Amino acid sequence: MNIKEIQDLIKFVAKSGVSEVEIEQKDFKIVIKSDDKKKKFQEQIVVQAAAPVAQIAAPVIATAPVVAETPVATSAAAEQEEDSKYITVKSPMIGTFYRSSTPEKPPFIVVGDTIKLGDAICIIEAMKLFNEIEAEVTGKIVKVLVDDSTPVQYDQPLFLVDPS
Amino acid sequence: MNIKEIQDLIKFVAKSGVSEVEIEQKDFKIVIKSDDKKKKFQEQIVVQAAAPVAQIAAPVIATAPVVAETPVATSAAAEQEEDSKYITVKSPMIGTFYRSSTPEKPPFIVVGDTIKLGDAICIIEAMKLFNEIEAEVTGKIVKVLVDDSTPVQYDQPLFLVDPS
Amino acid sequence: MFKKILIANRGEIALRIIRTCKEMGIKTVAVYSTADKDSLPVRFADEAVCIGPAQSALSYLSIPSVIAAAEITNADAIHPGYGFLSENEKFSKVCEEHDIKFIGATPEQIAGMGDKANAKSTMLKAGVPCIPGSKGLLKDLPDAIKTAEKVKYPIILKATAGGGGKGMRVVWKVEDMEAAWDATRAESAAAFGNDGLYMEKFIEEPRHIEIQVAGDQYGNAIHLSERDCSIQRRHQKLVEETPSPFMTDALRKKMGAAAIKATKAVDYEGVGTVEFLVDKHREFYFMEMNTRIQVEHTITEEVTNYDLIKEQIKLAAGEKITGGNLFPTMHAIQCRINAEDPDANFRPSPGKILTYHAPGGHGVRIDTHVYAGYEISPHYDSMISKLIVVAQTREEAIKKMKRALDEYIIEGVKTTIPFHQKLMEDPKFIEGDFNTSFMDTFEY
Amino acid sequence: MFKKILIANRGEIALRIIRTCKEMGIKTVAVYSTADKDSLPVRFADEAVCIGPAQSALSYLSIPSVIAAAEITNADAIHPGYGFLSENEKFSKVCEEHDIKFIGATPEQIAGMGDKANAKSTMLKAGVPCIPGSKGLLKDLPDAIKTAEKVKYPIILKATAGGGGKGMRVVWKVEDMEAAWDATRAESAAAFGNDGLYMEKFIEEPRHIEIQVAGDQYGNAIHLSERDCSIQRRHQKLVEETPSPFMTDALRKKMGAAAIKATKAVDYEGVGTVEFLVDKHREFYFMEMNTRIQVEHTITEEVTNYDLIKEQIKLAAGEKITGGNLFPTMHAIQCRINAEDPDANFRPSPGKILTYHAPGGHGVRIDTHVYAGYEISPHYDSMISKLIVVAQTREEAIKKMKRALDEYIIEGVKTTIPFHQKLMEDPKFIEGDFNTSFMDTFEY
Repeated sequence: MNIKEIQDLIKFVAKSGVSEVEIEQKDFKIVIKSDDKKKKFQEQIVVQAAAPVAQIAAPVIATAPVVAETPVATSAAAEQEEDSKYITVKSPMIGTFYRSSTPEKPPFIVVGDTIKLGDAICIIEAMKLFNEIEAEVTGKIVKVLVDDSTPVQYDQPLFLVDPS
Repeated sequence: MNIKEIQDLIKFVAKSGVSEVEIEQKDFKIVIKSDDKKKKFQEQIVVQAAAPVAQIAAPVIATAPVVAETPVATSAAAEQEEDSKYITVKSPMIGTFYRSSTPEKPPFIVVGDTIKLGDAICIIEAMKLFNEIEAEVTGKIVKVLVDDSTPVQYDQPLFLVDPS
Repeated sequence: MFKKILIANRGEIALRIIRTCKEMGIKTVAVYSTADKDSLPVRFADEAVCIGPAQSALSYLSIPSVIAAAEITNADAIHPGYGFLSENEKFSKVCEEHDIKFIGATPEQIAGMGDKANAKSTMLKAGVPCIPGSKGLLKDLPDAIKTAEKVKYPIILKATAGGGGKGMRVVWKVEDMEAAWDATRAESAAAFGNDGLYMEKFIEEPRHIEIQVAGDQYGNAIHLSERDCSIQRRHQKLVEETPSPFMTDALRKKMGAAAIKATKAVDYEGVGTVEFLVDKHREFYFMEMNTRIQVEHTITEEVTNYDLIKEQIKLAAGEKITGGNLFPTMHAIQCRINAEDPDANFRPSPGKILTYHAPGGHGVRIDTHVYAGYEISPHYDSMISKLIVVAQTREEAIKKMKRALDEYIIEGVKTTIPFHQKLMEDPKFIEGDFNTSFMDTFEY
Repeated sequence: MFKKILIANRGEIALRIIRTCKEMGIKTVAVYSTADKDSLPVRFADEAVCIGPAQSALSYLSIPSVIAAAEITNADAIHPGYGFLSENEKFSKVCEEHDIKFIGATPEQIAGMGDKANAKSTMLKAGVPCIPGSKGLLKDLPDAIKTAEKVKYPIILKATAGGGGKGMRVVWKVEDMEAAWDATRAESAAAFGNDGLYMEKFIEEPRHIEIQVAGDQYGNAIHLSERDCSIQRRHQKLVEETPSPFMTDALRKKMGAAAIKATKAVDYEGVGTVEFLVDKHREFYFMEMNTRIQVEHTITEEVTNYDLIKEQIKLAAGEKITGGNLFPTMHAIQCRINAEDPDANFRPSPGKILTYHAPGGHGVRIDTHVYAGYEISPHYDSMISKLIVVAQTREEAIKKMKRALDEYIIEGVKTTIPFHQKLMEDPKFIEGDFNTSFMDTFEY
């Protein structure tokens, strides 16, 4: 296999939706694992969207959100009620959430850190563009609601901050 | 014109919906006026049914009656509320309402009369059958809600009776 | 053409007829029982008259009330829809006497087709194949063997007093006849106290396939091809489609010709349906003729592009048939959506509809009288909607039906939507491999 | 075939695309702004991803957001619907770069057709008639007279700086040219401070008639006949129909051939529309080509029985066109139902829909994303539903449309239903006697 063929194979596996491919030839072996983050996100969404219409008891064509939030966001929302003194920092864009600027570097912020306006708090990548997200509040990080390298939707809660 | 032709013509005029036809020939003249009662009933109904959908402000596909009652019945219903001590005698069938057994005879009952169970109170004609309607309440006639020789629907209010 | 048609019916078919009348510029009168006063036909008709209480016998089935309503509104024709008075010989006659055009069969045609024995002899005379069998009771075993030879095996022996699947036995060859004869007689005597037996041809894997016909007042008749209504539960049709997945061009030609013979044999006027049973060898047998519009006329409309109610009214008004037979160019399926609980043996589920959202888009048609807030009355049948799809192929039609069923949201009452969703996934159904006993084994 | 299509749109067209994908067995991803989170596309798609706030620029028009959504959901194709990014050259290019199939035109095709001058010269080269006129500004009166001779009278003189109906003058014969020239120049100089004039052929009683086309990746192209979209208000189409009441077989043949030339001239892939102006002499002139699905594709579907979204997806996936041109066998009309108040100069009327009841029955189709309880957002266009009818003749279709409009009940917001009801009663409309200036004089 030349490099082009390998690239094509990787692309193919990535699109295929399978989680792992292992090929062993006489003097060549390749293992391709598909991107975990993508799979996870998909599963999350599929679970929500697959709830059959017929099982929904309340009038469904109403104003209640029907798909909207990810489980992460939902549980965050629940906790948020308990912790209503905290501020939720939401994602300003859709993309992939990174806690540090490169995998080798430490996260921008961890629980317990104090942030102030303008501090870099994470990176969201869309179309190969790495967008540094800055804090718009001041306070102490209480919780990080999204795992590193996870896709996030617009408006999805990322951090809980204690402004007091 | 022979008698058959005249009959056919009368039938035709009755069906046509016009109110009057006058034909004059050399030694023959005929005037046919269409049945007033029918026309009146039709107009009543048409007025109700013709109210355009768009003009109805409240949610229309709801449980409120949309055509149902004739104007007579509606005003009767309104008065009925004022006079809630009275009983409304309703038509047990669809047909034409007559107050007397033949046009020459006086009405079965007039306002002020006292009726008791089983008294003949009116006749309703359907398919050439003259059905004598009997009182199912006892009391004094307060009001006659329908004109003589008028079509009535099932359940349409006919009389107001004071049972006290 | 008629000036004003009174619709002696309720529900979706009353609305269906009003729609066509509106498109034809004909005034309409809706008659209704007190239970239906908030219904759409009452709302959309030009006039509406209350004719009686909720019980059908005192309203929709009351001939004097319906006629009185026609008289006081000056209607010059009555459309009976299906059910109720649609195949009532007396009603057709009373309309005639009152000089009101009954949009349906004449009293003679209804009488001729309503009586089974009469209908069968008319059909045999006209050369329409009927299910062969013994003339009345069989005398003895030799009589049974002789009759079976004529009828041709397989045959079925049936107890004249039988019912509920008891007292009947299928016989496949003459060698088995004696044993079957003795066993069935003994069983019948024991079960019903009557050992009289008769014989019929046994129909193998029967399909219910009907042919839509139309006849005018001048002796012309055409057919509009078939509808397959084999998916039935307790003789109630659940799903209908056209063309039948079992149909061949040759069979359609033969059945169409037979249906036209049947139509002409009674000088039939209007639209009607000739119902046949078709066995696995594609032999077909006359069952009965329905002298009215059918619930499932819709799928024929979708594949021929003709409005059958319109054609029916035109024929009643004396118009001539000018065209020829019509053949399906597309594939249409109808699911009857009933207010029934498929999880509880299809128990009726009357009540108020709280949420209603209908599917839409290309090739999807809904015929219904219900809406959000509508109260489904326990007084009438449980069909609340007909969902019809049309597509270029059967495969596409099934996929479209699945998509449409997924979009269809009715809350407040149980409906048969989940049953239809399951049916559309069934491999046998998808293959078109089914007959009238399909529902005996279908696992919902 | 694609495994998963992301729909980069909202409203009825997003739902329309999801429906076809479901019928094709393709998974769908809906992207939505926060304003649309309760919408039907979000509900009925297999997956749904929020891509931004209500403002289109930050959601439906944000290329990075849409691409990011496709990447994290592993969609292998994007359907852009109409509007938004559907004719965005850059978006088509970015999709290509990200190895996501854009279900629409290539960047080159969009660029070629998006630039008017470029498109016109391509069309002229291909032999497609365009509106003749001067090449740029006219030098002087003799130049004007010479150009008019080539263009053929009537012509229209237009101020290069003009607008709003000012600085233009129709000239019917050469004798009137000098006076017109002087007057228009003077007027332009006075009104705009610029007396530059150019010339175009004057189109008498123009009709907007467009031809639906389809092209595959192998150079094949067909046309699917015309749609008449002459009933417009401020260049917004209100009603569309096919066939055009103005069409003749000969004209359809000529326009169809021209549309195919246009399609082949740019090696067009997918479905598209070639828009023409047709004058009262049935001369036609290329206006522009829309390289996407149109709002009014529905009526073509109804008269050809093809699902155009399905065909579009198949073409994008590399399938070949095998059939020939398609011609209407029925007559279809579409009314766009907008949340606008026709009594207040068609002012938008956003708000919550309180009651919703859709018409149904034979030949009636509804494409909508709204329902009872739906909040019509002020952020997007006001079209809330497309009501489509199909019948055997134009006369029947108009009557059916009237019937369907009468049944259509939307409460809580003002809609254009009453406008359409009035239009369907208009003698000129009923006669088919209308052109693009119809709405200038139509009295609602």
